[in-house]
Amino acid sequence: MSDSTTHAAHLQHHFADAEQQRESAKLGMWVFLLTEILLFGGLFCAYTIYRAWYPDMFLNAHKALDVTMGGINTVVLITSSVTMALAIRYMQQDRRKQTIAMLSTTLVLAGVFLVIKYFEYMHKIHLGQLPGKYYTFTGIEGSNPHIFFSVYFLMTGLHGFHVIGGMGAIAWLLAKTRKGQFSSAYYTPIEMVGLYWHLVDMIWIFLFPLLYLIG
Amino acid sequence: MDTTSTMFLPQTGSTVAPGVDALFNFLLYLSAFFFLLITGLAIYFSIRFRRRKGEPARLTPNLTHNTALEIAWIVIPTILVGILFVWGFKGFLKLSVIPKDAMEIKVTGQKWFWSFSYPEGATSINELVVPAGKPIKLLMSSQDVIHSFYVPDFRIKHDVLPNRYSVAWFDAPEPGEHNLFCAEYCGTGHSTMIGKVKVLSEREYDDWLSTSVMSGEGMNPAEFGAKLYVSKTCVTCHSTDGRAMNGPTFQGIFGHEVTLSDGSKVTVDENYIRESVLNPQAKVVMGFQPIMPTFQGLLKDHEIDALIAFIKSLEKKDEESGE
Amino acid sequence: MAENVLPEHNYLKEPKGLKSWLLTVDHKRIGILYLIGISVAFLLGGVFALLIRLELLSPGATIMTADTYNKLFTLHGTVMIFLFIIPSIPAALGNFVLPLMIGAKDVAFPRLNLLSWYIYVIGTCIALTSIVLGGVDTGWTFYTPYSTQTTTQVISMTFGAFVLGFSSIFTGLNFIVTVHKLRAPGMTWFKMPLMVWALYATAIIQVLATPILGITLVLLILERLFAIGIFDPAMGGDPVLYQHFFWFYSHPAVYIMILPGMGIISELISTFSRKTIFGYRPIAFSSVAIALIGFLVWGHHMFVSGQSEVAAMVFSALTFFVAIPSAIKVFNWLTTLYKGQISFETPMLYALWFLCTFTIGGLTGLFLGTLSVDVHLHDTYFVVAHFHYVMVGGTVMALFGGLHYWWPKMFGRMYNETWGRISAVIIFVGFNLTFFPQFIMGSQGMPRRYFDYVPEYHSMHMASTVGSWVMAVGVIIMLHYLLSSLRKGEIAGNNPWGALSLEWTTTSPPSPHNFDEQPVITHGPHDYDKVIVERTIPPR
Amino acid sequence: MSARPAEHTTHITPLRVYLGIGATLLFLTGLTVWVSTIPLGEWNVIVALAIATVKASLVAFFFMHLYYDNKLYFLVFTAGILFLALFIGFTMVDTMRRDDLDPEVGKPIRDQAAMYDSLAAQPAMHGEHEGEPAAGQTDSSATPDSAAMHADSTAVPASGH
Repeated sequence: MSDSTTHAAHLQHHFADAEQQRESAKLGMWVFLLTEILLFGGLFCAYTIYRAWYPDMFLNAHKALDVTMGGINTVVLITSSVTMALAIRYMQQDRRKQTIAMLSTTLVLAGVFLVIKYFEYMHKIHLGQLPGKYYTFTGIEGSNPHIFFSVYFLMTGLHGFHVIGGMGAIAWLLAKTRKGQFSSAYYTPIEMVGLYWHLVDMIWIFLFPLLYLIG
Repeated sequence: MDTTSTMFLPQTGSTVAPGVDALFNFLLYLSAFFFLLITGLAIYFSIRFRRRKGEPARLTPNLTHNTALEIAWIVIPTILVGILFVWGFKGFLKLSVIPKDAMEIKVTGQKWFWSFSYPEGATSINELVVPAGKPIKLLMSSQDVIHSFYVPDFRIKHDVLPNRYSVAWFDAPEPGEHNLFCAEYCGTGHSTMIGKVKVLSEREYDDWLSTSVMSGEGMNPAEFGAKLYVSKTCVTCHSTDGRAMNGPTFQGIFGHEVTLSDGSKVTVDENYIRESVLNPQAKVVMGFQPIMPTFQGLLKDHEIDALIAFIKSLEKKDEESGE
Repeated sequence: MAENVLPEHNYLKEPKGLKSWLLTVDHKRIGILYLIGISVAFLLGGVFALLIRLELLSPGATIMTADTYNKLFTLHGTVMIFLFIIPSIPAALGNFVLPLMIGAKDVAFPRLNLLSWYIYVIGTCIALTSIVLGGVDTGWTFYTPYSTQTTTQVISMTFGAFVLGFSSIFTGLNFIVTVHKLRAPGMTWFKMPLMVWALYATAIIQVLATPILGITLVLLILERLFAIGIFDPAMGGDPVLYQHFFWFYSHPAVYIMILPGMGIISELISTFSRKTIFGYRPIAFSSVAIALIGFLVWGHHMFVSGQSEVAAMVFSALTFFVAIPSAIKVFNWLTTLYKGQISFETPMLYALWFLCTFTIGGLTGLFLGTLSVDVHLHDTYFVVAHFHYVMVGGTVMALFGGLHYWWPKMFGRMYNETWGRISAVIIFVGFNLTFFPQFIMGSQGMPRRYFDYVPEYHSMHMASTVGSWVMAVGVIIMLHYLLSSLRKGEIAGNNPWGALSLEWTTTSPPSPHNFDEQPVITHGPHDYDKVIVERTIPPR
Repeated sequence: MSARPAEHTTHITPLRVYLGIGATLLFLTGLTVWVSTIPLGEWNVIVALAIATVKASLVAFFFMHLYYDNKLYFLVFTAGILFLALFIGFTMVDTMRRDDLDPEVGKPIRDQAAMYDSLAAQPAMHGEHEGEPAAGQTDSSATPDSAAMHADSTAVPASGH
């Protein structure tokens, strides 16, 4: 098998070479992403079923969400995905400074996303547009509008937790990159976090139209 | 129609039961055949090809494929399960499609009893009374958690859901009595949530209807109350001998003070008993869970009076025994 | 003949100290840690089972109240399923043998493997907290709205199961990557032992199904805390939807339990009849087929729940479809015995028990997949008997067989063969005495989860309870001779069974790095038609 | 497109590909917002989901490198989506078809949870905002009491009688 890319410092003893280790990590990450898809999948299922049962209520309730804020957040997340992809690209070319810049931008954009989300949440809390028994708003026609807000908070909340987790991972990458622990020969962790971050983006790409645009 | 029970199946009490049994028995014989075939061959091979004492290890034949055999054991089971599926689905449709002319009885499940209300306005608890030879549609719902209406002799079962109706039907051709079980776990009293289905001849059913609203005529109120105590299922949770069950005992409480779960005290009098029957959650005795369902609509005024008289009578007995 | 001492370099001794065990990343040690965990869970769940059976010895309250009984059957179910049987074969035995069988030094992510054990321990502690706080009485299925209304400790138990799910996911993820990327040179997909195929198929289910359990339990907890209205009918939710969510995980979970057992049986039957596997590829592919089709049959748990008739029809049809690959496996095992050279050591006895009891479990599954018959049998003791014939008669028999088979590899010593056979026979008799009567009372109409019962069913319950005592005696004997073999057992040598898969080419117990040299694959794992390897201890 | 990259060279995506994909994603975001303002009935849902699927595919194929990488990863990814689709699809075979035989079993008995009874009982609270829910509302009179009240209403649904 290969020998040229063997990088002793990062090669664990049970792997034959760096290529095997990298491919294992990548497959492991994809399988992990698969479990993430199915974890969110339960909520997508709940969304679909209740939307089919109560189409009018969903239509009325989704108007309570702010398309502008949701749209800005979509732009922010997509941009952060681009910067994440670029961070990997620069590391492939051993351009560490640019990688640090791109990772920092990604981190900041993630922060912006959460801040906007925070304002949206506060507004909902203020109005009593809350999940389940905490729902006290009276301006939405149709059966059981609290279910829409349960679904909304569950989906965006779970997504928000993933954004926070991603921010932690990116901050960790930044620290390691600064210390010079990555190079074009070994940048697997950046690649893995990148995959995760793109998935978080991808889920939002579906949440935005489902919740904000078509209810 | 042979209605007697077999080793595996209880007696058949409904028109659909023999059809279900036929399929059950087909499955039984099929399973017995395959079980005997597989274990028989396993035992035969084990004896025939056993390694004898002291025999050295040897190479064994390279048998890895046998196209004919493999096709056979894929195709034959496939055909058999195909038959089972179609037969089972047809039977299922029979159980699910309710005859148009069926008489509708409303069934309500709640912790932990069944109540039935009949088209003529009569009601009954834990005893479903139906005329023989007439299709009966059950329109069922639950007051609390999921229950399941199960009459083994009829081979019918259906979950009873809160906030939704579910339906089942049966036609019992012969008069008789059958067990009714709750088959979906529903808590402490799950195994006591059992009742009877009484199948009466058309004439007996009409008689029952006219007298079903037990008037208590010719009985003194306490006697009538004692009957209601059993028939309206107070007995599942309240003892008359001083034991605490899911609810406090009826013995010796009348006229005495009890402590409520919020710490206040109340005297057990006519008003308190009436309130506890109609609005059980209002004043719960300390040490008990607020689990009693309301009997609003299930008990008539004079029936509550009779129950009160019955509880009073337990008080007297207690005093006489000189505790 | 074996040498008289254990090999100097072995994973049990090297490195030394408790800390080296608790921080180990060696898959063999993690396997042993899991083995300890599942043994404790098995004994705990077993005690619950004995108490349940004792209560049912006679009608009415025998030794406990209805509430205690309800908590006991719930705890028996949750402990046996989440703490014992799901991690049993994959995480305990699988962890130990999978890398050895494919000639790898370890699993792909050793630290993740250790993490998954710690998550298992943490999840177990959280779940057991609910016992300390007063127990749970919902049944292991946590059906809403009962689970949102009961005052018992639903949240700690479901949160524990949620955490345990991650342990299962990480094990599955690890196995998938290990099988794809870490096979020794020359170990092609079709040279893998069938046990590896079974573990691979199991891992696929673990990663595909478990996340849905996770989100289901989160929704259930939130339903209890905030009444979010997804599953609770009082808030506009749908309890039948909960059942879909729950069974989308929990039916495939049944295959998480049985598939690795089938893998063990393939190994045992081939080794002890010294025959190459008949239909290697059909068995391998049927494992994967069961794993995938098994996802599409969950609705057969809901035939009388109020789901639509057309859904019932679809699920019934697919249920029959999944019966075919199981049947193929049984016929292949049977044919493997033909013209073999069969010996009957303890592991093989368990394999034969499996053939008998799993066949009964599988055939009675046909009754339950048949729509009209299931309406009568659903939620009766017939179902209880059916799944115990699959779970105990299938998985646990396979686990016991596998445990005896790899015991000398794990610890380097043999257990007492005579006691092994005696206890195997006792367990088989006790098992059938416990559960066969349950088929009869079930089809006679005895509903499950009943604290009390009408007198018609008394004799069947009595037989069943006596059977549970017989089984307990068998298990106690087994525990005793297995534990005492750790110190006194005869030295086993590398290959006490004369088996051909790779794990038998290394020392017993293996060295910390499994193989001193990169293993070379010279023959398939079941090539008993080409190769004879002498046993390191003579057959009895 | 190479089905499998050479053993140890990693694919470096050109910068213009990343930027081009990014721009396309932003354009599609604008497009889907715009389309959602045009009433197309059922087609709104279909168009929105179609655009989202295109966007997600672009992310997966280019940002996540599925286009260049080992096909196995693509298989893993699609398996996730396939099984999710099966989960939702089979569940809907039940939830959408319950009233096939009996119309009365299809719908819940009460289509509003019990808590709305007490919400309706305090109409003064939000009454003036009815019909314009998203308008920047300033007063919130959701009292903690009312929330607690709902918590208690274990809500026994309407009786079958």
